[in-house]
Amino acid sequence: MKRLHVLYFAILREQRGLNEEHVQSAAATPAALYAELVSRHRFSLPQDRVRVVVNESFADWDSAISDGDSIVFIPPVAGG
Amino acid sequence: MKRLHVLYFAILREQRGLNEEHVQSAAATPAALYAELVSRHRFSLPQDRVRVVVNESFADWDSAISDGDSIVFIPPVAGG
Amino acid sequence: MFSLSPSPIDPANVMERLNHPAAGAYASFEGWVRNHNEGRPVMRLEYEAYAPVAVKEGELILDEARRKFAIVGAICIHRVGALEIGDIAVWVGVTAAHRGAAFDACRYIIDEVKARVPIWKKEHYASGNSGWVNCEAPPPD
Amino acid sequence: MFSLSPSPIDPANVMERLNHPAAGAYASFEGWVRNHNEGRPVMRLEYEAYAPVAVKEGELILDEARRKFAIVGAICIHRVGALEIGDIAVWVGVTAAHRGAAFDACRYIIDEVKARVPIWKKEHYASGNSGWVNCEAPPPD
Repeated sequence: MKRLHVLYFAILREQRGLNEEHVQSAAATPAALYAELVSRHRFSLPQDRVRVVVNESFADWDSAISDGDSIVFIPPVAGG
Repeated sequence: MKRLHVLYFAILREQRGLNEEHVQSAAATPAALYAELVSRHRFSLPQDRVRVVVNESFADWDSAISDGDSIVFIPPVAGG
Repeated sequence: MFSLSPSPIDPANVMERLNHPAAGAYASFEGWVRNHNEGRPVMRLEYEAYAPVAVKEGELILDEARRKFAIVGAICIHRVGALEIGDIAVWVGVTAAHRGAAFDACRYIIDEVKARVPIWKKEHYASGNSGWVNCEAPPPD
Repeated sequence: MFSLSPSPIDPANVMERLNHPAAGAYASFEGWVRNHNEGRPVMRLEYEAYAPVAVKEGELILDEARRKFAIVGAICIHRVGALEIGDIAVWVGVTAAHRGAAFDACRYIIDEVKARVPIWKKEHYASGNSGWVNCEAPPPD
């Protein structure tokens, strides 16, 4: 099991009811972790509308994640 | 003979040494008038680099001009 | 320079940093909070950013603009927090020797910022409802 | 509204006239007096206009922009008289509901103003020479 630091923004923050949390997970990739969190928290956004940031850099959904990583799921942005 | 009011701007003003003058001419068109003035004052700009304004509206070189008209030859512009 | 601002943006003040004797063209863009969006009356809105990554991505976009276009300087500032109708949500200023590069870079920057920088907008409607723009409905096409 | 200004242009002041609750995008352009042109150091310059026709042609260009693009408002001001390095020679401000129209109209206006409005520029070079831009040499191509 890995201990992951997950931050939530915008609609995901509201749906989770938290800005951040530490998650214990066996997920090997951001995709696996997001699937786990979607099923646990009923997030409305499917993975194909979300990007993922690992340790403050955009990352592939199937990259490897490690114990202690900081993970942020990025809902569709709307700056400007 | 027509009495025409001619205004000069920019390089034409400097080459003529006047802001404006009244010109007596038999010229039937702006093109004829410009040719007359070029030969008289050695303007450096050929007609194909100049536009003409008659009575404060852009006009064709071969339009008819009338006694009392105000005529302005427009050197290449450089606003902005 | 890309930055996030919790207080109102003052373009007249910021653009002084772009003064340069070789700059002949200055193009700028401001996004203002409108009183409607897709037909719904909007009363106010909030911008939320993932700050460290927003700044990093914003700086990356400005670097890309400097590489792609012959510009002298470029700055972008995005508001965060609660905004009212008419407030400046985002400001982009670009200088160049010639206007083509200034316009092209300014547009590139705002297009990329809107598409890529992790900033979210929650609109509060006259109806009392609210929603995260782009997040609530299916994608537009 | 198109106007000629014998005194310095203050965009922050003028653009207040463009405020409108339906305007979500503001694009602007400023032409600044550069310290060089085509490789020659420039010390200062003069703009001369044929005022009644310059204003009429400028207004026509703004009308064209309003017909071609979905904009809310547009203003252009051009300086006349003696200018120093760094002065604003021309300012264009455009508002629209969306940024595409604001950028396109702003660029259309400055392009057309430069091509059509009877305003002339005399540059004074570091060498002591001076010249009317576009008037002295053969056309550029």
